Amino acid sequence: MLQVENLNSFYGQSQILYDINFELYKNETVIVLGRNGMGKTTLLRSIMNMNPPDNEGSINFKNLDISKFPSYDIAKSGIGLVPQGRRLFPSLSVYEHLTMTHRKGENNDWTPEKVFDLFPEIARRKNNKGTDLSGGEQQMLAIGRALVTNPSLLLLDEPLEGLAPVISEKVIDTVNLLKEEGITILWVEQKAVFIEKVADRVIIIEKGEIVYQANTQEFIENKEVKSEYLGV
Amino acid sequence: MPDNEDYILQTINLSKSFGGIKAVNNVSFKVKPKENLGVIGPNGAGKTTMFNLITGYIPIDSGEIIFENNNIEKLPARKRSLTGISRTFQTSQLFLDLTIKENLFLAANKNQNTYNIFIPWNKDKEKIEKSIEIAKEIGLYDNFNVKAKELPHGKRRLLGIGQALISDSKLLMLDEPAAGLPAQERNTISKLIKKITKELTLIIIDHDMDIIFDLADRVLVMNQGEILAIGDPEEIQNNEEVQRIYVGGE
Amino acid sequence: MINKIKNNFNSFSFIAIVILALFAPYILTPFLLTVLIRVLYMTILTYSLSFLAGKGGMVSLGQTLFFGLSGYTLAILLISHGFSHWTAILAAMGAALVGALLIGLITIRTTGVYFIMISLALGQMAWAVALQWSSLTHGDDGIIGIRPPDLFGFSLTNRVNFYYLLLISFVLIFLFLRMISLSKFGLALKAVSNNPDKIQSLGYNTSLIRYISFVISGFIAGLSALFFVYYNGIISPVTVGINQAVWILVAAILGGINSLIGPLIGVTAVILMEVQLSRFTDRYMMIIGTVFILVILFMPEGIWGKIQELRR
Amino acid sequence: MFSPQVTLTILNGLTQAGLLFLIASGLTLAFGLMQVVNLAHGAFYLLGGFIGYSVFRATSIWWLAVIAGGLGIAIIGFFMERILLEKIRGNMLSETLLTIGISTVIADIVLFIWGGRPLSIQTPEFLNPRLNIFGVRYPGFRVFILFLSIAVGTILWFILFKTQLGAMIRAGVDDREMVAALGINIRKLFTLVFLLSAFLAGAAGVVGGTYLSLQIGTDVRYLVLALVVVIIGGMGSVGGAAIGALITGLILSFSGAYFPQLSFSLTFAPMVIILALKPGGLLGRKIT
Amino acid sequence: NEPIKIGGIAPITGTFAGLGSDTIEGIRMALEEVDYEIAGREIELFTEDTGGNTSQLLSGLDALEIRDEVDIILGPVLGGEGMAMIDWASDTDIPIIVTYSAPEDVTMRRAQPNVARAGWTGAQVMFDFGAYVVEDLGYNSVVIIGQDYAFPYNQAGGFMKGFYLAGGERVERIWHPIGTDDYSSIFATMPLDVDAALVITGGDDAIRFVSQWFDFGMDEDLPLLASANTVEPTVLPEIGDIAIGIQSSMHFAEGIDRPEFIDWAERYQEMFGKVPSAASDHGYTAARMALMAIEEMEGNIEDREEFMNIVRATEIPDAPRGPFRLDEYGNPIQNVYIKEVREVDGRLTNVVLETYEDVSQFGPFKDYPELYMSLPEHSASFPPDTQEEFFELLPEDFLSEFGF
Ligand SMILES: Nc1ncnc2c1ncn2[C@@H]1O[C@H](COP(=O)(O)OP(=O)(O)OP(=O)(O)O)[C@@H](O)[C@H]1O
Ligand SMILES: Nc1ncnc2c1ncn2[C@@H]1O[C@H](COP(=O)(O)OP(=O)(O)OP(=O)(O)O)[C@@H](O)[C@H]1O
Ligand SMILES: [Mg+2]
Ligand SMILES: [Mg+2]
Repeated sequence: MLQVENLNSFYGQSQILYDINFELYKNETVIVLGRNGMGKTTLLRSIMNMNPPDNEGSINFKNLDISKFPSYDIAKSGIGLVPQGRRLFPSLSVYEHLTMTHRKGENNDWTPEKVFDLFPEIARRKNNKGTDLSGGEQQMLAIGRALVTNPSLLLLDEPLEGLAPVISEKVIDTVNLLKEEGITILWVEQKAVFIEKVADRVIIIEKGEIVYQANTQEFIENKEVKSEYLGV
Repeated sequence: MPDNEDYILQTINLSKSFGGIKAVNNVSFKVKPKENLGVIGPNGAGKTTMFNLITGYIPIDSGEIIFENNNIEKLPARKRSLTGISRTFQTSQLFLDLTIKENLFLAANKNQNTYNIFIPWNKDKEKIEKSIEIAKEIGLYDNFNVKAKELPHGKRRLLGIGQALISDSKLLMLDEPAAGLPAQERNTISKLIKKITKELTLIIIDHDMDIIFDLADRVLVMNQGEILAIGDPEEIQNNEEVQRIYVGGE
Repeated sequence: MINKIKNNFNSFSFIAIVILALFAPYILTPFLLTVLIRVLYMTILTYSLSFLAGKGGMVSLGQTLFFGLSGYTLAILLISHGFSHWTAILAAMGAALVGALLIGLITIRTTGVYFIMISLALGQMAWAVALQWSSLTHGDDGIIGIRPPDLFGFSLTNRVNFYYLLLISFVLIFLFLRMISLSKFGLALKAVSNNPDKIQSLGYNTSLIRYISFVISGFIAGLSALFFVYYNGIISPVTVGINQAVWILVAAILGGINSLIGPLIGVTAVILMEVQLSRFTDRYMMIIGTVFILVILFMPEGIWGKIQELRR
Repeated sequence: MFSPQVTLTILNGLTQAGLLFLIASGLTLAFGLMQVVNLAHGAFYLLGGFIGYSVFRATSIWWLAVIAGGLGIAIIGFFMERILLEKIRGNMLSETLLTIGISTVIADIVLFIWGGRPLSIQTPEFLNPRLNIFGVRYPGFRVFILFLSIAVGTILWFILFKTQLGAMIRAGVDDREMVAALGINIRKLFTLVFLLSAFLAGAAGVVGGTYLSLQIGTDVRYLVLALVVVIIGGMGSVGGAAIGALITGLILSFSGAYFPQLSFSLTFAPMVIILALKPGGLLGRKIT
Repeated sequence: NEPIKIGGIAPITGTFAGLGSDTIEGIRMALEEVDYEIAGREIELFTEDTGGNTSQLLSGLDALEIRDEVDIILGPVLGGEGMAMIDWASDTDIPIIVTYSAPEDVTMRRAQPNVARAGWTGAQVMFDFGAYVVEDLGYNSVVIIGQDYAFPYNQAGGFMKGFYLAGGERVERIWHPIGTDDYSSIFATMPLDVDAALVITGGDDAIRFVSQWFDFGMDEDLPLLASANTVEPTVLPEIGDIAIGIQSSMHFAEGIDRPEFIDWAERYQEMFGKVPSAASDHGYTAARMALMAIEEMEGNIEDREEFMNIVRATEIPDAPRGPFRLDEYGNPIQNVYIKEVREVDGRLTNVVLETYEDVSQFGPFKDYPELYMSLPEHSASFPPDTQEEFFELLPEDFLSEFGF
């Protein structure tokens, strides 16, 4: 589905990512772990070819090298992003956030209505400005906004940030639901709390390099790795 | 409890919200002279905002800031800087089109004689000397006449710290000085900071626990705009709440 | 060390140019002398912009406002009210100064593109007043018949005498601006335009620094108007209109806005282009416009910037 | 209610505001999304008017002239955006200076093609009945301009606030990068908005050329008035442009009637006051 | 034999580019008629653009005189340019023949020996119009609406002098800034207790004024008279059919019914593809004046004083616009035409209604130039508002000549 090869990323002069190589198979959920500032967000920005950073290396999505595509073409080819910090549009209402980007996908069809069914909390505030919502609600909207583009690969950047435990549970459930629908998921996270509930595999990034890759089971059992890289 | 006189900086119920977000909420703490205070907390906890409030970079909503027994919360940023507070920025803030020399000189000069147009700044020997000295200290003397934009990221960070150091401050506030740097440069910075903080007070934000626990006498943990805990490093390291919120893990 | 040589190189070439300029009336044809006179006073006007834009990051399309304030004050006092030259000159400079002090209060509140727009609008306001308040300004015709005074027994009606006075003033202004740019103030001003937040956090008063430089620049624009009006004997709305404002901007950008040599080169280039091109084609504005576009696209530092880049 | 003179002056203020809005809305729209202050906007107005003039001479169909003026400029806008501005995208200052160069060239092209004589487009008979409003004679074409500008304003409002495209544009103003990351072709969006802005300027040139006239120099006048309108209303805000146009139109009209010698200069007064109190303009975002 | 160099200076770019290019075309036409050669010497034309900007005018004049070393300068075109030029001319002896530029002082209070004029003064073409309005149209009071600067003052002044001396009684004046977009507020305040309105304007202002006059139905209240520039052939098609019937006066009209004129206009149309304007004529006439003088001196024009004497003695009975000679100040004595806009062969044309011959720049004062020049210069408020006040300034023996 997605192959990242020899990816190096730079913010101006400073290199953030070093020789990143990994692969994502269809319909799996992979969690990227790493502490603050290790380059996780940068990895997602590189995949979307957002500028900065500047990238070297190749990124193949559905057997197409997308590393030189502008980010809107990457998004159109079927990658959805839920960015860190949500980045909602202050000028748009909740409903507009969902209608603006709604487009049909290959096999799934998320509509604004379906998003509202999933998150009734925001359905009630349909006509409010997106940024008037509470942090948790904003996060739901950001997820919804990515869903209506009906991506086949969904990139999540710390989607649980600022969410109450119940909502977090709900997001996790949603992700599992999406997985059932055949969506592939790359999820960036700092904490390793809920991994066994969703992830098929785990990747750990430390200071811009991939230092560990394994399936979830192995990771959970590997106390050493956890304490070394995640301070647990 | 020691008397107020014993503190160099004190905040009382400091608050700031952006729209609906309470970025800093009723924050009160005190810092003793020559103390090193580390500040940690999850992303968006309000650390940088707190720095901005103390340095006057953004206006406060309510509360008090007392520096050396004077209320400074009403002063504009540049006046606060003149009282002896200096800082670095999370994303490095330099005069990119100016040389290292000029960058350091401006910091050393601190608005003295700015309006005397008759004397070339190059003639201010004392401050030039000082700039040279600091440049050597941070290892940038070789690049003394190079424009800051030509420096790599790590050296830019060093320059930012150099600017904070040179400006003769009593209170130095560093916002993630080591972020985005490889281990070796982190060490340099850490050492440099250690060396200079013997004479002055330091408040430092960083996500790198090694640096924080190495440098700090006390650690303040913020979460969702509030102080979650404050105490000496061991105490904080063993605080379960902090572990859960910040460090992560089961 | 390298810097020292470079600085000295600049001073040497400056002194060489000044010496050449001293003999200009004997070297140049009379026509080229008139061209040189225009180059000098237009460069002074262009300095008022390049100082503000190059050092302070404030690109102004309103420098003509101060030019007009000074020029019209001079002309009105001399022609309509029969004041003496010295009173009129003092009043003209006073008008430019007071104008800059007042207008500066508004303009320094804005930066970047906003500053351009507002300065453009204010400059146009000056043009409108000059055009429409005809009981004072004689409308579109402008005020004519201004004759320069005698100075120490030298008649300034004589081109050569006028040239020497202008040259002296030019050198003084050049040295003054150079002094500023070498001073702490100049350094701070550069820093203000480079990173206003940072310089503020170092304890500098950014607003005051910008304000003072705005006033200095307005004053210099006013000064250039004195030479313009005395040399041409006339001031009219077109001389404070947008074309003039754009003209000096084009010259400054073309030559290189970041130095003192650049504007001199730029003004010379534009005047020579006008003088030469207009002999062959009526479409010279199109050519100058196109050159300007190309410079912005491919040579943003201007001719002098390019020269220095090559020298390095 | 009012004396005939005051009634007339108010009516004129409103029609002037109508024309100003047509011009300024395009300027503010392009600025909002692209952060480009298009100082060639006045030249667009002028050239659009001249293109419309030629089309009207050839066909005598006024509507066609308006559309042709708009489209002609839109095409020029397309090349300008795609070829020139694109090269230095992100450097706001250079982009702005570039538009100055472009306006110089356009003004000279106009001179070359149409000569320096002032021109005017005949008001179509059917749009210009003599009306009697509140007891004053008033030309119908001016009332038409007023309605036209209200219609354009409404259409812009509808596009911006009621359509998916409008949502994209507003979102683009907020956060370009995120809009791109959601799969919206921001390049195309930029070009589209710039085209719309250019179209409005060109078409306004034809409308203005009909009840006023066209002449080298008109470009600067209307550029400056449009800037004043936009500065008052707030850069990037179409609603602000409407308010700014209203204020400026009324001042132009009243000062023209009562202080003719200062009529143009007085239009700058509200701008100065508003800048002093609210540097971002009435409905603008805060300047950062 | 070195070529003779002729310099032409005019606004070729900017707002007044139309007038400028017409002027230069007129000059070219005259030179082409002689194939750029006269009295055995080749002729070279150098042109400079003023951009409508007086300082550019001065540097252009410098360029022509010192760089190109021309022998004769033809121009300038605009009023303000004329006044700036006369200052410049007083410092040199180069022969200058003024084309379209019309301030009267250029050939009056500030006349220079090296300057002559091929065109007109603003007042010159209005004196008889003032008289005509009283005598033929029977109007005794008029409101003048004019652009607020020297040229319209001068035209109004000429009109009023002729008007009062023919028995007209009262004139009201409304001055508005150049570039006024909207005249309706002026219409709203206009006095309606007068017999007629006279508008003195030109260029794009003229188009707007006349259109709005009819748009706002002012034609129902007052008859409209116009200065020549208001309805000159370049703006007439832009104003459109509403202009039909408007009367004005000038020393030039595209409908002049003289064979010389018709022939000339046709040739101009052929060469440049457009109807000639007064500016075209003045460029043409100025060049012809120069050519005639060169011919008379057999090409040896190095004696500038002599050259000017000959220029000043120019007489062209068959000039396109009518018989033409210069007065002692160097300004033409020529026909002035009262004309009316009519549709001729589907084209709007100023048709001549009446011809006043041998009109001098002093008009009714032609035998009293000293008296004329001792009166104040024309301004926003001179001549005064009424005949009575004006006559107080004039000596009785002068007035008695007019039957007062
Ligand atoms: N100018 C602003 N406008 C609106 N919200 C802001 C602004 N600045 C900060 N915030 C919000 O305030 C909160 C605290 O931000 P702050 O930058 O202080 O966090 P921090 O603790 O420094 O985080 P990090 O570790 O990521 O630097 C965040 O939710 C942030 O989004
Ligand atoms: N625009 C930028 N310019 C320069 N450096 C940057 C920029 N953005 C991020 N960085 C640096 O790149 C490094 C990696 O940042 P990134 O945001 O990818 O981290 P992260 O792993 O997502 O952290 P977090 O858990 O805090 O979100 C950090 O050190 C950061 O300081
Ligand atoms: Mg991140
Ligand atoms: Mg922070």
